[in-house]
Amino acid sequence: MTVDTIADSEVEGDADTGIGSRVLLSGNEAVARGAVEAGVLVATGYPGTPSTEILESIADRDDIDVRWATNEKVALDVALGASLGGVRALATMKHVGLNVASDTFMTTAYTGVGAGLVIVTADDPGMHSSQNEQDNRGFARMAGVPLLEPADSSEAREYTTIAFAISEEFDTPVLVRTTTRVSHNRGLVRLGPRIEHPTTGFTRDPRKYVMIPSHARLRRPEMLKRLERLTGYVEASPLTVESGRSSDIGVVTSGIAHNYVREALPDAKILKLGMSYPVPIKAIRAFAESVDRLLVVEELDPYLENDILAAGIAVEGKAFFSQAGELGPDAVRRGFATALALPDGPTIEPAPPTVARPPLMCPGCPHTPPFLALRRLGAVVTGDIGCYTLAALAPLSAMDTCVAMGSSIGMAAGMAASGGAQGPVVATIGDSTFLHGGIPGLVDAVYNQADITVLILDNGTVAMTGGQEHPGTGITLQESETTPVDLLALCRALGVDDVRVVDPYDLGATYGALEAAIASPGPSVVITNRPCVEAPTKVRDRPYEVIADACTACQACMTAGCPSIVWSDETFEGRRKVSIDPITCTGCTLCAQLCPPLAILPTPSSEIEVRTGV
Amino acid sequence: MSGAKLVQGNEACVRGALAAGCNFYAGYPITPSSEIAELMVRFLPDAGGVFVQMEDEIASLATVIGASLAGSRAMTATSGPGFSLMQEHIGFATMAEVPCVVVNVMRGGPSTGLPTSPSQGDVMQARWGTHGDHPSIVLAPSSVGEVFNLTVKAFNLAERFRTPVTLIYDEIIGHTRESVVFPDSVDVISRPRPNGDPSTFLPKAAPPDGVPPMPAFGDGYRFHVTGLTHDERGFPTTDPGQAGALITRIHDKVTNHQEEITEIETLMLDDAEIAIFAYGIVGRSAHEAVLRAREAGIRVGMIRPLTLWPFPYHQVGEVAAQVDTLLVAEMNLGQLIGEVERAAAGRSEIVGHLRADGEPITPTDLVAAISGAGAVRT
Amino acid sequence: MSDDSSGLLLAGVGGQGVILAGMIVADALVRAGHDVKQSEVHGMAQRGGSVFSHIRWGSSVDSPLVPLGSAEVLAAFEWAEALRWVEYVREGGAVVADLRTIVPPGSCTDRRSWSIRYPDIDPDLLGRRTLKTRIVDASSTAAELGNIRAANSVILGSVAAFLDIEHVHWEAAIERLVPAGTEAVNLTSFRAGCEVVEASIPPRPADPDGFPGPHEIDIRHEWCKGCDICSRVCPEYCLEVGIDGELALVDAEACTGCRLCELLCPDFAIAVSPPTENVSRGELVASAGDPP
Amino acid sequence: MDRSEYRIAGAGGQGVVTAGRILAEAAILSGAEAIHNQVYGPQSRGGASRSDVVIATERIGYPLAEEIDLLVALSGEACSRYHPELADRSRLVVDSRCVPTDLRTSDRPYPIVDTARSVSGGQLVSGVVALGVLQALTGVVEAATLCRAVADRVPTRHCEMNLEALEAGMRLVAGDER
Amino acid sequence: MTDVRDHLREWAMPHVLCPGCAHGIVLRSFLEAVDEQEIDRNRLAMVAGIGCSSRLVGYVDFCTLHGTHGRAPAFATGLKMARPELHVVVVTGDGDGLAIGANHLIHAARRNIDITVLLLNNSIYGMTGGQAAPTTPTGAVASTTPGGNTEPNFDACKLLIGAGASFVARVLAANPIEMTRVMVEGMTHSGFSFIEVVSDCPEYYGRYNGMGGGADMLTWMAGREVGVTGPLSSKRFVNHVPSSTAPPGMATGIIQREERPVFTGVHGEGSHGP
Repeated sequence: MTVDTIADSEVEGDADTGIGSRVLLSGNEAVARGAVEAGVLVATGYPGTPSTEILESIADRDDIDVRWATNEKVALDVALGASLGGVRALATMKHVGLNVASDTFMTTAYTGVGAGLVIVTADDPGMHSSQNEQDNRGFARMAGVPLLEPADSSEAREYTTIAFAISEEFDTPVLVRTTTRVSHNRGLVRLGPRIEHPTTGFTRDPRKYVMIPSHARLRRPEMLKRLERLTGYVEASPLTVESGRSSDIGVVTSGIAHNYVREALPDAKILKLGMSYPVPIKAIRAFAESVDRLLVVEELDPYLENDILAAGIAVEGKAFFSQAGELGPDAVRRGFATALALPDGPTIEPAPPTVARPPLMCPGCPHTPPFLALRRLGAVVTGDIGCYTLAALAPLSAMDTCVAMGSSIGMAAGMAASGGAQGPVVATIGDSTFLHGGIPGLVDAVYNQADITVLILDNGTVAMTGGQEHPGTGITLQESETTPVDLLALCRALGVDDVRVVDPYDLGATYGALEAAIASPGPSVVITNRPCVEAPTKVRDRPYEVIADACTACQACMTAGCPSIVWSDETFEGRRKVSIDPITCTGCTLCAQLCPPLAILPTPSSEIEVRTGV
Repeated sequence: MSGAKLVQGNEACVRGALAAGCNFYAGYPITPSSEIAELMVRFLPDAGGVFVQMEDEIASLATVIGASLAGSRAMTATSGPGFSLMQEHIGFATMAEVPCVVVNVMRGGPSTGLPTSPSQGDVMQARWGTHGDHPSIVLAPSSVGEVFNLTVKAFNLAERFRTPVTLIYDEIIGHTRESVVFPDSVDVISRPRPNGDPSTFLPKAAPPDGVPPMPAFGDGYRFHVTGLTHDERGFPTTDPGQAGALITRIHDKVTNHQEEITEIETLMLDDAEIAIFAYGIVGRSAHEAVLRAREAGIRVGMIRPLTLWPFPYHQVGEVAAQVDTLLVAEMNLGQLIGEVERAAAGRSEIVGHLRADGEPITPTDLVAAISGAGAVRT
Repeated sequence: MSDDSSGLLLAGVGGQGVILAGMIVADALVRAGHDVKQSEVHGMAQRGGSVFSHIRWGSSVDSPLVPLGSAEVLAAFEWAEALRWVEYVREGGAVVADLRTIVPPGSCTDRRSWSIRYPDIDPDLLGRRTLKTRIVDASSTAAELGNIRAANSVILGSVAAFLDIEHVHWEAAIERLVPAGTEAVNLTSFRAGCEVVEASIPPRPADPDGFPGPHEIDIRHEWCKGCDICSRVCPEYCLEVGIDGELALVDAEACTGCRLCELLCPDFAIAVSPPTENVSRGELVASAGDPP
Repeated sequence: MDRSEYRIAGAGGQGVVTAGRILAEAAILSGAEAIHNQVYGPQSRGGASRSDVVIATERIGYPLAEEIDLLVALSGEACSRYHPELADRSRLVVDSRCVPTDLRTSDRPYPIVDTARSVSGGQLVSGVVALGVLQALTGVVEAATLCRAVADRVPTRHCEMNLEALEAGMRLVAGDER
Repeated sequence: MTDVRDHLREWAMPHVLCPGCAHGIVLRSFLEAVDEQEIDRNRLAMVAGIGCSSRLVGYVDFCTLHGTHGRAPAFATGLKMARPELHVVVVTGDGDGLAIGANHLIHAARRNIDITVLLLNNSIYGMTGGQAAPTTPTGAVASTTPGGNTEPNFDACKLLIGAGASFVARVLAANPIEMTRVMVEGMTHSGFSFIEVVSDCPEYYGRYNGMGGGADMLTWMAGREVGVTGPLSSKRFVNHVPSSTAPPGMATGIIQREERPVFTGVHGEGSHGP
């Protein structure tokens, strides 16, 4: 969403630009807005929930180079290069994306920046859409990079602009950490003007930018000196805010946790750390002295708590507030109640039992048939990050591992080398994930002649995060055409002799291709080639229907786990027949292919056409 | 002559078939046999039978076999080109032991040859036309009246021995109208039927005479019929012992009953120095020729097999032992003459009078031949 | 908690448009002059999972999340989701629940009892607290008005009945945020929702009462040629052909008696027959346990 | 053995086959043995057609005509084809329209086809007219027996016309002899 | 529930067909159809020609005739005319029925004799070792078309409709239940009924054309029936699909059904043979 499109919801402010108006923005949109206002000229990143919308929300700006990078490390490299080239640059990623980028990230703290460089890490406490819930505040400490933690959309905009300023003032990259609740929260944001920061140009300085050991040894002390200056800054920073009057309890907190605390203890004294690395120990000590009892409320790790304790200040935290999972108003309230800082709240009648609703592969998802085939083939499947990870769940139950972006191929090679797999070893990886982190794995498989099959599930988009373009799609984030990576040619060029492309909607062909690829020695690649049915365009054909009279309730279709297929109230020999929800069915034909009595047919308007093969 | 009618040879065949209880006919038109089909469709329905004109001769005999398996007494008729096509199923009927009658009204060949001219060129094909080792029963009438009789006999032999029987005569006999007196009734022999428990029925288990009882489809016996070499259960086998036993039995059931099958006519052989061996239409010429030659004082006789196959080696051999010369007259370039030579085994001189030009061998021709043979003798 | 902050919860299933509805509510609240925070979940959870949108408003809102037992209104686009989120509704609050049932495939996996694990549509299940409940049939209403996809606007209309926001704000928000071209039908649907009458709750059909039980699978190994068709077609993965080509029954209990293996065995090597003794259905439902 | 052979030859459509059958059947009716033979195949379709009848008092050995006693030729083609085969003692009756140049004195032309036309309006009964001529010339069968054979053979509705044709044929000979 | 195996000549089993050959599935479905109609075994005659499909009749405890190559419809014609009360079913293959025996097949159809023909189409000559048949698709590999078949192939159902068959249907071996249903319809149809069963030959056709084993071919068959590339075909990427894996949709089900006078042969009045 852009400022332009929300302008008509303005409450006040400039009617044309929206400047000065307060608009509802998500945290991600607000970060982007902050970057825009800060005069960012290059913004890049790799899609990952909950960070994805940051770049998307400014992709239509023609005054900014907004682009998807192949992966987060590349994104940070691009942003760093831009920064060294003299323009303000933004790199965005989800928390685990920073793992990928960390190689560059750790060293940026040594090189420093040219123009302002801000890295956004969107953490996912509660793991709404992630494989772990690592607390990326630790990265700031490890790298020695300042860390800002906005608590809502308004702060997200503001802190981003501040981050650029800090970056340039201290010659350092700045890490802005959001969490899912900040990124995907909408709140009112007052828009400010964009301040242009024309390029300052690149200044040759090998001692600063060429990190050979001899240079790096010189930069390490520079970095430590900078940290000292930053510590001085944060102690006196307006980002460190004290509020509240009641001194019975004082709470140190940061980010979204602050809002929960404020709501739970409206009157308590709270020290909110807008910048949480370096930790302003002096300010905390002073605050501690002003209250009777000091508590720290933070999501995930006892990051502040340990620092405060290390400084010899008495503080309580993780004793009451869980280190696992997301905080929320109820969890925070319960924590304070446990800490006897609040009375027990009223008992809430618990929700009645209802059905579990785990996420599922979409109706018509072209990833489903290959996994049906893999299960039938008895393959040991090393999975990867993407929608297809859902194939691990019943009824497909066809994935055995999922660790990190691009891990599938290397893990498959290792699994094959172990000799411990009970069946053929197949790595499954999406098109974008393959380009992100899979290629080196495949190179390794070729190099070491791993006897594995790599199934590249090419659906032409980054589906999990909502359908972003990537280097294989031929379109950039800003919707210009570009050269798409030819996966088939790429795999061949990497040295895979046995590469085959198959239509995943043709279950028989898919099975056959996988079976043949598995049978061929050494590394082989099967590429499926149907687009995601949800994005970038919704793929819909005539829905299919179950001819109830012909249905024999064998449940063969149910093995695909398609959400559009459910049991009906009719039965056959005591078993439930099935029915198809015509609203969600995409007409992919998979269930019809699975149906032994061929009781699943296109809805009547197309029946004649297909049945007679005209 | 009381009750005599002018009847065509092909019609006599139809009347013989009906007298023999034929109730199924399938065929394909071909000169000079077509009248059989045309008359069958006129007479068969009234006799409670079924007629069908098939798409070709292959199908015709297949259909006949199918009907026979369903219990019908079934036949088909054709001429040389169609007979060639029927060889496939003559073999099948032989192997599967399905009674049926095939009439071949011979015309000149090979191939389409001489469609409306007589010939005796199919007699060896009638013996060996289908592939593999197999017996053959082939009857050859020489007059319209004999067509009737041998048609009856063909049905009876087919049923008696569960095998295809070929009735073979030439265009002249087929088309000639002759005064005939038909008998009021004929003896009809039916195929042996099983009477045991259907559940233990072995369709190809044969009694000592080599002819297994045969139920019809639908009779309550369920069995398998195949052209593959099979065992007593009727099921395919490649076991050499079982295969050999089957082929031998199918062969023996005919050859061991040759006296029941073989029929020959002899004329004036008692003092003959020369004997004419002839069959079919040539038998008529030979008969005439013998009479004429005898008038001229030549001691000549005739032996005429009505059963061409199994070949009457024994009877011909006896004649050969008795006469000096055997004059073999046939309307081909030498087919049965070889069998006569085998039968004679050197005991008499064998002289052929052979013709394959579409014209009949006349009595005049044979008288001349006899004279020539006699001249050689003197 | 801030006294002046109110909460509203929208809940549904991925793909139902919960997020868009949440944006409309938030937009309408902003137009009405409130500070608003709205929180939702993206990513994997949207793949057919439970999707929700918390909306809080007041003069100044801290937490974007609605605390338990504090929401003014819960608008559930799907019945099971109403039950899931009802604990967020305050005493005396309102529940707008659509009749729509989206049965997840996971509720159709108990092939021993053939019982669909899905709660009855019964307002009593919402609990003992005082609630204003309104059961709507938004899909039918929207379909009658011309576009079944405008069902969300019908629900928003029902929600509006419980909130003190002028309709002009609702309609402005709807006009701005719904897909271009659907403004009219969504506005009509919204208005219909404002006046929508309580939907009648359809009776729930009984589960199949005759349960055939685990079937007996007779494999005639001497006829089996190991062609693998049966193991490929078995929906329950009961059969496996080993590396030695020998067919094995690896999960007899899972057999539902569909007979596909029998029907598709070219070698007549498999026969599936009903069990001699039926297990009572009650036992099965009990043994099936709670949903995962 | 008393054996005689007759051949009626003509063009297709002149009724020569029927005529031959009638003659043979008449012979059987009179207690004799008889054989009838005809030409089949393409020749019978519009070309030269032919009926051979062998009549004998005893069983007939050789069934085909070897030495024709009487040939009735109803067309020029038939005449030119079968005339040369005749033995010296053979007699020829030929239709007046196609008398060969080398007609022997013993040979007789009769307007058989014209007679048939005058009786029936067409050629079809030519064969029966020829039968009348043959009977009148040879007496191989009694006239009355021949009439009965005609009546047995031809369709009832044409019986009268055929009998008339037969008689017309006989009259041709009678007239000639007068 | 009766066991269709009761109809088998158990001593003859297992049958000679290759692993994964769907002909056995077809036989099984047929036996289901027999049971459904409660046909007296003694009144059921199965007639076959030569080939893999034709071997099936050897294994069923009916009156069975394993005739000559292509001639089964003619044998069946004789049986049916001679004994109209018999249910006569012909089992033939694509080579048997559409090459050497096509003449008999079309004439039986034309006559509308009351028999049922099951033509098991596996697109190749199986018994003789994988030679091209009249049904081998253009481009497909067989032992006599090593470079791909250059001839067009028959559409058996169209051929039979053209020949006047009063009941024409096509079913897939992958679909035994539909197969049984259509077989019952065909057998109860008064007159000639023709049912093409799309079967498989994993040993030759599947192997030569890289289609995998029996299970793969059944899957492929089902996909071919629904016409995978019909729906969604306009969508992106589909151009990358090799044509061999994108078979055209294929008519299945009952394609032709009409009432016509049934041929019984030329009979005497009130007479039905022996």
